[in-house]
Amino acid sequence: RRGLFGVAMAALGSVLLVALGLPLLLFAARQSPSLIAEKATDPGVHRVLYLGVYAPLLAAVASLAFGVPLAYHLSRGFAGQPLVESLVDLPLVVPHSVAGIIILFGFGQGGAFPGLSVLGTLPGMVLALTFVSAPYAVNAAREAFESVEDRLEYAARVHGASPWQAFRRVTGPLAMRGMVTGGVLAWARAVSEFGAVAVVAYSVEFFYPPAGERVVAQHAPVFVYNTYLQGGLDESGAVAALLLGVSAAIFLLVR
Amino acid sequence: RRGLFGVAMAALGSVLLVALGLPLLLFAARQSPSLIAEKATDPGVHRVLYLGVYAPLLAAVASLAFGVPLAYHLSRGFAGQPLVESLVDLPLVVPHSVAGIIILFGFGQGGAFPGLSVLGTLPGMVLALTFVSAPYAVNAAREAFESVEDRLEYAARVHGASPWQAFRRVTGPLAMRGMVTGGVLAWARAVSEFGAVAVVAYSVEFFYPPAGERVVAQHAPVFVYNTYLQGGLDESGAVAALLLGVSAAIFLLVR
Amino acid sequence: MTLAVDIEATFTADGADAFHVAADFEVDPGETVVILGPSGSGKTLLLETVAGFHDHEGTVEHDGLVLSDRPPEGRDFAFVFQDYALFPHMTVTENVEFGQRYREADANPEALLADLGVADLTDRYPPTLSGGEAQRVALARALAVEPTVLLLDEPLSSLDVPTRQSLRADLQDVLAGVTSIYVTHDRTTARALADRIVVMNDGQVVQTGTPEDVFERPASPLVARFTGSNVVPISALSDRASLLDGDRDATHLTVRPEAVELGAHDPDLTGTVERVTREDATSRVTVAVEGVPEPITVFSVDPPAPGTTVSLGFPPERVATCRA
Amino acid sequence: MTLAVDIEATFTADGADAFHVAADFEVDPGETVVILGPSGSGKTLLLETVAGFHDHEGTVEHDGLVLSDRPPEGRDFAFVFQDYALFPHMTVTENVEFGQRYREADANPEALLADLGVADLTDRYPPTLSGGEAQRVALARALAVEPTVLLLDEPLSSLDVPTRQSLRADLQDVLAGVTSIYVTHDRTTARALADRIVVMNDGQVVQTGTPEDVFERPASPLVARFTGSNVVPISALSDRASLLDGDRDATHLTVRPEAVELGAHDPDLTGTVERVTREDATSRVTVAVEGVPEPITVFSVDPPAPGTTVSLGFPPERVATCRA
Repeated sequence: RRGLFGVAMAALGSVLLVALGLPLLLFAARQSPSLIAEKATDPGVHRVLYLGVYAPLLAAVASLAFGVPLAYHLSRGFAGQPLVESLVDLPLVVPHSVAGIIILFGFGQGGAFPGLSVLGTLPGMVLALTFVSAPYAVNAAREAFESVEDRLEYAARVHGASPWQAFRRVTGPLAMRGMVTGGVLAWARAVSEFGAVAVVAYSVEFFYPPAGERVVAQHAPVFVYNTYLQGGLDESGAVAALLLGVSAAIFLLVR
Repeated sequence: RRGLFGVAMAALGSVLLVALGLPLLLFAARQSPSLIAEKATDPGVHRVLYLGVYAPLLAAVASLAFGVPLAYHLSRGFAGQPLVESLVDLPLVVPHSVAGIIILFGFGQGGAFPGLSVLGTLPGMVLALTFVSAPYAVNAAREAFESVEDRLEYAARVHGASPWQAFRRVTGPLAMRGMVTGGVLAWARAVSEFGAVAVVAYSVEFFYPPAGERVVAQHAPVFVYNTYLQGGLDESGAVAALLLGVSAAIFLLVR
Repeated sequence: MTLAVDIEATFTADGADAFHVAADFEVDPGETVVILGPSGSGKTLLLETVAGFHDHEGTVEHDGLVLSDRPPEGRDFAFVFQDYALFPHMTVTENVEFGQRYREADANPEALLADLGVADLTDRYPPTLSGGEAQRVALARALAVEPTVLLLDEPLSSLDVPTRQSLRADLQDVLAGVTSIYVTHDRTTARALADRIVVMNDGQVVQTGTPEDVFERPASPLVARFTGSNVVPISALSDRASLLDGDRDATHLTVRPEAVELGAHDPDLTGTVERVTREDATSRVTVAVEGVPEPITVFSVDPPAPGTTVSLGFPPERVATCRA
Repeated sequence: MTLAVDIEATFTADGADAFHVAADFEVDPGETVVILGPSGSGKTLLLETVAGFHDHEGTVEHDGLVLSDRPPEGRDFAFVFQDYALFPHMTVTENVEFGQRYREADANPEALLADLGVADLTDRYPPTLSGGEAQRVALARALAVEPTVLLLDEPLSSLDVPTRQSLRADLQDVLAGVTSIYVTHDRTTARALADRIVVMNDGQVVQTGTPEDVFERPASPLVARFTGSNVVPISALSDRASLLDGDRDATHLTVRPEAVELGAHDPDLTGTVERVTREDATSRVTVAVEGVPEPITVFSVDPPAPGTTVSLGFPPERVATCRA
């Protein structure tokens, strides 16, 4: 029933869908299965994929652990809230390579914690990933808390529950979906991060359980870039396809 | 009135605020004003900043032009919607360097438009930026459309307005704020993009009005990374501070 | 110029069963048809479907013209929403003039606002209006397009009691000359405004008739309960013959509370006063009677105390029968 | 065991002026105090402040114990919300048992549900309940903690008319033995449930008294209008002496519609019948009178036709006076 207007809107919208969908399709169509199979069995690639999922998971857990309490406060309002909101959202607009530079100035040599080594280390990498992904966890959790009506919390309190009990039995369970979504979003964002990691921790040494020892590898998006620079488009395409599979799997978790 | 529970939550949340705020503060504190002043007067840096604002603006305009119609349809619902939603959100989780590779496979040599040259060109850069930033425009506009009650559109229609007239006089004006926010978010996201541009268009040639001629420069985040690799942390910090100033200005536009 | 509605529509909400709405009725020129039903009976969905907001099967015809395939803007109706649905970014005057950009109508927006007692609001924005003011403006917006049929969806239900009574009185005047369909769950509003009443339940029409029909001769115990009549299973009556003439299959007898005689000399039933509630005009007395599942309601200016045993008489001419 | 409320609070919403609420009243043990006022009069904010949901000045005292500094869970109250506010992720039984985890109370949840006629809902989830069912469950949840004071915020206003009447009847029984504060804009509900009425307008208490006081002797034209009394400027009366004894500063006379004599032999006023609205028990007749801004309402079982000239008599013992 939308008539001409609807058709025009649909046509314009479709252009964007093509711009987003067509490259994905062509990318998938133009991969060489044998090259992907080769990369998929390469132990070096395994290490990269392991690190590319593991380090972002640490960042997501940190984002949730500290982001959920912050989100709860933001959803309920407090003095100075606009300032805190700005601080939380700022990493969303900081250019990714600049984020890396900021982390180095803040926590690197001469920074806040002299005992902490961030340049080229796993803690540095996780810090950089947390910096860029925490806003996603905070904002999703905050939206979830805001969608729980004040009245339900009032109802819990007036019938005897303390703030903690009201949170644990009412607000928390009702916002659980949103918190999980926030965690997965933060995870996905960290998996996709390239710039900040390329600056702070181009390659890192970490304990790799399958090998039972410490190994050196790069964050997956860095590895893809590196492969592109060294081996050309086709080889990096194969690695990119594997990484895209991992990202898509995490993405399906969100939905 | 939140008692112990509130204090505990606030304490946990503050950790995250410190993790986000402290590096920013230290970064700002540790910059050398003279170095920043030097960079601020460097014509090469001017070109970078011009490109770093201009190309993202093109990407944001494209995101809005095609994203708003799509957002309107998404807010009103249609068959096959979940598939389209997935496609729109997918760029959010595609690793940034992989996004660049995907653009090259899709629109580069052997891709969809043989006449289009994307590797190392401004159109390629804008395409890459649109790919990563369009979801922000679509999602913000969609939220804005969803916040306009169906009833208002019904009221416009039943009193004589066609779908287009109802959109122009009621839904559009009421969702205007959200559409603008979406455009600015897409802009900010494009300004911050590093990975996809580093792969598709490390440096590009473009027409630079102050010089009245075509010049070559890099996208600002790429330039920061390049400076870091070549000139070390201090020099890249000065450039990063300038770029952060631009990002922060765009960010203030959103709020 | 009659509006003939004969439609069916199915609605599915996330996670809920499909809800089916079907109705078949006519609205004569100048007539007000009230659709009366409980919350969730589908009456609002029915009205919105008539307006063209939802896809449906069947037909909506006005003056012999089939409107069912037309979009809302092609039907020449107007709509008053429960929650006003005024355009928040336009002034009151701009709201009222809205439809006149698109449809030819000579109605003077200022005169309409003046008739409805809100002439002084012209430059205000809807979010600053009280509920009663907003609904008067919404009514003016609808009347401004001079609709062939005016559709009203519970326009009084968001208002507090005095505001509701005052707007209801104005609606009686406005609707007197307008072909209209009015949706409500409030039987007093229905009786005040209806030329004909369509009673809905669970998406279906369960009775259609004049207010007199529906209130005095409800088609089922369900309609009787919803219109406030007393429902008595026939098995509870000792002397049945005097009250029941004809319908041998009838299972229930219905009688309006205002018709029941309290303290009748020759009682049809005897019971105990359960509760006395003071209302505007009189007191509502509920009487528990053995064998009658729901208490009998009667009105009394001088009500007996709770606990008193009272006799109840049913005037045969006010008694109707129905089947469950 | 008296509850003494004497509080002031200021509320600021985005972009709106600050709204100030102040009230001072007591609730005796077992008594039901109804706070009656139009939409936006601050009555809900007042009740929520008593419950401890908002910061405030002044004191809330129960049985000599100052509760004002305690959080909601430290006040031993219970609350019934307009929109039920049931926990959607818990079954009906879990909702009702909720408070008993935290507060000692012997009430049997199943017995409470049975008393309220919803014993069969125990394993259902709130989103699947009808409005009437949900509000009965919410009432059971509140009673389950055996509150010292039960607070109710317009619990009937989201329900359709028959459901509302049935729950109101049950509330009459429930509230009979419970100290409670009940907020409503509906004067019939107020009269049915109140031992005492606090009338609010614009954040302030404008009258406190028994239902008899408030309905028969409203303190101002505003209260009179809100409780449904007729308001007549004294200047409109020809013979003033017979009706006004005492108050020389009075500007208005008020009289209940049910007290006005239609067709009085020695009329106080004469007017024209404007409108006749059929209500449950009788008809509401509004009469326009020259010099009286608002039409006079009377009730009649056998109402005159609109347009008829009628005489109105005010029984002196039912007339009260007030100042604007």
